[in-house]
Amino acid sequence: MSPDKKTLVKMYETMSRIRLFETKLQEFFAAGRIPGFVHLYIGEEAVATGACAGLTNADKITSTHRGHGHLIAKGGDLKLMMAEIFGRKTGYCKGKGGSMHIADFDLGILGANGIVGGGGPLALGSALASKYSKTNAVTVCFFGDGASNQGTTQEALNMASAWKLPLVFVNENNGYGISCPQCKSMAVTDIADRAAAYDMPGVVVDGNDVLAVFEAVTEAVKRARHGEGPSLIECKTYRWRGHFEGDACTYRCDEELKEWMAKDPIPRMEEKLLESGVLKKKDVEAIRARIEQEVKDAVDFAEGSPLPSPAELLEDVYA
Amino acid sequence: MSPDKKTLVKMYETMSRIRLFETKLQEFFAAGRIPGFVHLYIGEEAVATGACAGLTNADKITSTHRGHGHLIAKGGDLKLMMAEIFGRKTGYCKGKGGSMHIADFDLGILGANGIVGGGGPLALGSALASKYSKTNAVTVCFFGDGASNQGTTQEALNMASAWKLPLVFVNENNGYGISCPQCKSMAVTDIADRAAAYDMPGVVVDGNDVLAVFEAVTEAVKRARHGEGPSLIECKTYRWRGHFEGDACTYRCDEELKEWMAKDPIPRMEEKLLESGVLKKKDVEAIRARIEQEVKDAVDFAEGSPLPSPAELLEDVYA
Amino acid sequence: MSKKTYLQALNEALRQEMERDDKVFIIGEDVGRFGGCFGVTQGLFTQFGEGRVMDTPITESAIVGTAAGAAASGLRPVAELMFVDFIGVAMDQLFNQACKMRFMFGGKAKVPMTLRMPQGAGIGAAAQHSQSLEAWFMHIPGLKVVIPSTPYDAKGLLISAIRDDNPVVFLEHKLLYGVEGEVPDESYTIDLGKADVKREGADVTIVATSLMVHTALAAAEKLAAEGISAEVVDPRSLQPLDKATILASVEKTHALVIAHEAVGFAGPGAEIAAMVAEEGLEFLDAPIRRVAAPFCPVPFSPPLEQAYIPGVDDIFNAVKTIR
Amino acid sequence: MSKKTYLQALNEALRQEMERDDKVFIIGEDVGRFGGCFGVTQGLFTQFGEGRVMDTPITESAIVGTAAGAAASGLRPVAELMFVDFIGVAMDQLFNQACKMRFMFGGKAKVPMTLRMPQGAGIGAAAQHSQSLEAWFMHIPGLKVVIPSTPYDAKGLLISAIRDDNPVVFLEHKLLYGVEGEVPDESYTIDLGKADVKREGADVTIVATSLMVHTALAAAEKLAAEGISAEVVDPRSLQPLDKATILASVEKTHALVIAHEAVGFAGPGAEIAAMVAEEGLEFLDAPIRRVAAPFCPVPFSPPLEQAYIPGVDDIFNAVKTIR
Ligand SMILES: Cc1ncc(C[n+]2csc(CCOP(=O)(O)OP(=O)(O)O)c2C)c(N)n1
Ligand SMILES: Cc1ncc(C[n+]2csc(CCOP(=O)(O)OP(=O)(O)O)c2C)c(N)n1
Ligand SMILES: [Mg+2]
Ligand SMILES: [Mg+2]
Repeated sequence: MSPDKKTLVKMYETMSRIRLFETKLQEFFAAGRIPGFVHLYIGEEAVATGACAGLTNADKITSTHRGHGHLIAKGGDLKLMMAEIFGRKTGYCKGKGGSMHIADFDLGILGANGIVGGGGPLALGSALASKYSKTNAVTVCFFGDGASNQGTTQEALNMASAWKLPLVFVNENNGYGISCPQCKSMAVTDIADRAAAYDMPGVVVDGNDVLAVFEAVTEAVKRARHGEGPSLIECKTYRWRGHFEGDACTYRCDEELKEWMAKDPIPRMEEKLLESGVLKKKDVEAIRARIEQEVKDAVDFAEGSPLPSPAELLEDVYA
Repeated sequence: MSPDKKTLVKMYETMSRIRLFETKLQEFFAAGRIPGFVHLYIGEEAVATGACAGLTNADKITSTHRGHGHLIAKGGDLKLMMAEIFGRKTGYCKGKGGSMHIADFDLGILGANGIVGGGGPLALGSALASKYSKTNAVTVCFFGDGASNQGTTQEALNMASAWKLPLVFVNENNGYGISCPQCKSMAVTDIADRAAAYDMPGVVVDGNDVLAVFEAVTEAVKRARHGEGPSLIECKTYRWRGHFEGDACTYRCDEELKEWMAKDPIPRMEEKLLESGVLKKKDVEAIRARIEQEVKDAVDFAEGSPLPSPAELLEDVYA
Repeated sequence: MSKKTYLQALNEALRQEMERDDKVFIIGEDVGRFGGCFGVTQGLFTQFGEGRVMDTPITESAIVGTAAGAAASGLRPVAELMFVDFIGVAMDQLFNQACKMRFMFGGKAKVPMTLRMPQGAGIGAAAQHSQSLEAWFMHIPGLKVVIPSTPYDAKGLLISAIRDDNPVVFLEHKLLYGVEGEVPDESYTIDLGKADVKREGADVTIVATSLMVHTALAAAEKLAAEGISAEVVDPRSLQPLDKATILASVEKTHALVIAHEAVGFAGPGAEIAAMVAEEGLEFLDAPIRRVAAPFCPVPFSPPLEQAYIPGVDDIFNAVKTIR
Repeated sequence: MSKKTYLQALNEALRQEMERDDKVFIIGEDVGRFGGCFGVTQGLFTQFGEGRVMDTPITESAIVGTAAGAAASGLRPVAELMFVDFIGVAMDQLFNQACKMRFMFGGKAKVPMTLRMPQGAGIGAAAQHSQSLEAWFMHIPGLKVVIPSTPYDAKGLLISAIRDDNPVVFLEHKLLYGVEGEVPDESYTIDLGKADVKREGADVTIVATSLMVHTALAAAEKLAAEGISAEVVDPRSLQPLDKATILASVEKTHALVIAHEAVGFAGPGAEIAAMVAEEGLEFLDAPIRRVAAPFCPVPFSPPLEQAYIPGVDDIFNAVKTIR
């Protein structure tokens, strides 16, 4: 299925939104204004964007420690995200969660996750609930190359397939789990090959090509929605920044990074849109300006928001 | 590699020893003389026997809840086993472990295990130790069809392959994890197909043909010993008894059992040995009589042994 | 009202809740046609079908995670682990996911899941199938911990657990499954966090849980024969813990013995003792005593296992050191 | 002797033990060239090579199980989990395998493995990267639990842990990595199970662990200014627990405050309080007080996190309620 113009433009916007949002985080982190860990998604925007572009709000995602891209792609509110990352009371989680624990159940975002592989079992539950309640919704479970070796992930792949759950596993293979290159953490080259171990379709796509991701995931979502069970889509990509901000990245070489930066998914998409006439140069500039404003508004919102007060500590522990 | 005569006879004896030992347990359990759970291996003898026949005492195994067969095949002492299963002080574990927790480190038996999938990670450690100390020993990890869905097992498969450890995974696919048939616990038909997910060889063999098991495992052990990494051998077999003694087995049908009983590995081997002239009828009878005596001696030893005393409870907690 | 076993009471609670609320479903290993390893879910598969009584692969992380994810998505799963001992492979999904979701997300999630797990020694199942791990669960913010000792409590507490909007760990004792008691046929709830005084007494308070409630009651009989009047308090849930009832009892009796089957060190009794030493120290006229399993894994051989499980005499003797 | 940070002391302990005994090796995620998430294994990869400093996939069950299996096979692994919070996916391999093997096998196995894990809040890492879980580990027979508070203790205790023939959980605190102290250059051991009186005092005993030792010492200063003399006892290991030193201190001061960062309910302090209520009740002239984190997950936002971690005033005020 190839996307219509509106979807194409939306995808371009989404990728830009992720990029600009995170570029701002990068600045703020360097300035010491963000507490805790920040794991940036810069360079990988096409994955989340392509994977979520065909989903509705009724569809669900489970995210990871590197979750900003997923959240934005699924429609997350920049203001609420920024406020949360700044630890403000007005943030998505009232400041209790931070970057690694943002959720928005209304948008089908079941939460980022600080535990590598933690999302797989939860995605089973979400997909089961859709099947149980016959809602037709599909759950997309994002996980990394590193996460694919975790037992929980593998259990999730197995049970999803044994139960034919409406689930799509989107593997973001950025080549590393922190400092550990894929070739050291597993013997296989393509994580998609693991799909066969559970008798589900496994596909490798260029994770820096948002259209390729969109197509593969849309196909898998269709299967899932029709009761044909889960699929595994491996998206080969790369993270430009360190594992977390502050990581000196001594474990990889500049050439590798440069190669991948040349494959930046955003200009790639931009060119396509300009060439095909879907967008004009001035549209692109307008989009960028609009998103920059959104990000600025988000920062203003966050900075203008109060911090939570200690009295709130014991709230939200029990329902 | 095809086994020499001595090995052929030894395998026949080993299978018979397992069968007669467990048939005795079955009786004793029915008579209420064995405490706790007993998981019998009757019908599956060819797997442990074929897998262990080519191993030395320096090689290691990790076993499962259904461990008697593995232990006997690896040379376990019937007296010490029987005494342990009877809860006697003279047993392998001084009565502290029972059927599910027998070990004999001198024979390379790293322990039965009450946790499904528990043995995989331990087998990694054992195999790593051999590699680390350059001892040339190989570790064989037994696990069931049910266990293959457990995260720990899948982590072990992955790490063994990523690290090229001297490890052989022997899957005992008896079609069920308690009441759950394989087709409900996984979408694949052959567990051996999971090997590809970790880039290791995967082989399916007739688990009721001791020679087929021997051959496949011996080949895999050779690879492992030569530093070529792990393999996965799936042995299709069947348990004749319930999951544990006392299980009414309502989840499967008599025909299935009958079909498999017709494939009893022991007479199959016996016929081959008689036909090829390796054994004569009277040898077979002598072997049987000898093993019956061994089992009887084991029972006498167990029954004649004292129970442990409460004062021993706090011993063996710390080294 | 009629005589039912603890197991029947649990089964009836599950059935009635499933009849009442079609969001309630059961998930676990061999819980379907097989009826559960100990038979607690017997008959439910036939009545409700595989859509609501779901056999899983052997994959405890996935079981707990599926329950958590489904609960957060609006259902009311009742998951079973065959033995509490298996929680070690699934603990993350419980403590880091199910129990923290609500807080981490700033109150946005609700995770109404129940996780049933049999505990305890006594059937020769050895070190990996006999433990009592309630102390671990008590230490997890966001979780409730229920531990019934009688058929009546079992039914009412399980119904409350299922209706609770939080993750609840529900700890059954294998040796109690066959114990009989009067149980109403109709549905009823028992508030989580309300202790029950199982026997009134004046001279010493025995706080006991699960199987040990019965052992404590037997010890109380024996003590009565010697003129010592023991009050037996069963907290029934350990989180929330009914401090008021325990403190009131100690205020009356001035002495406290705590009995549980978990090992003593850093066990559930430690919290109860500490709480009283903080909030009721002035009530005590004697040292607190804990009666618990010795600090070792659960042994297999019957005489060892019998020595391992705290007995009537252990409680009796503990009381006698202070009364 | 020279000034070293807690982190450097740990690193030196590892290096010296690896130099001394070639059966000692390191295994964990990113412990190799990367040097460990917090840098504790920095430089060891270069010195000892990948044969002895092993980067694993993200697979904590396999890490702990590999350590257990290798230890049972004669080696002395030092495994690292990046954060103690990750133990939930690997608990089975620790408590059911590594810690029970020896007992279940009737004394035949020896499992000399060390499992290092950073604990604690304070770096904005939120609910799944900030916990203090020592209470769980204390409740596992067969396991030793070490929790150093100073660079000196860190080095000596880690060397002892590595040489110990049992599984040892070694709990570091992230906020202590940068703390400096005098540390001998040569190798030395500190007996596991020996508490250290970090400050002598006469009026109240404060038993504190890990980061809270420093907080307690600061509180003791503040108390001294008000004429209250506090003794600060650091157990250093929680299993074995040096009951004698704690009881002797309480006998002298007649009052006990326990401070730790783990949540209070069923936390490590519960055991210490219970032990004193059992064995030293007559020494007490006031209720025991526990100072601990509130019963909630660790929050992210700095003001919440600061409120979460027990502070000098919390200890000071707790003492003031009884002195
Ligand atoms: C259970 C667990 N183990 C380890 C970690 C520490 N950790 C956080 S992210 C990460 C790497 C994850 O790699 P991958 O899945 O490839 O995702 P990426 O960071 O590359 O996006 C690790 C090891 C964790 N958070 N949880
Ligand atoms: C972690 C864990 N989950 C569940 C069990 C209960 N259990 C014991 S054996 C068994 C079935 C195992 O099936 P399989 O691996 O196929 O081995 P088999 O019994 O068929 O030999 C189950 C579910 C357990 N012991 N450990
Ligand atoms: Mg990665
Ligand atoms: Mg099986």
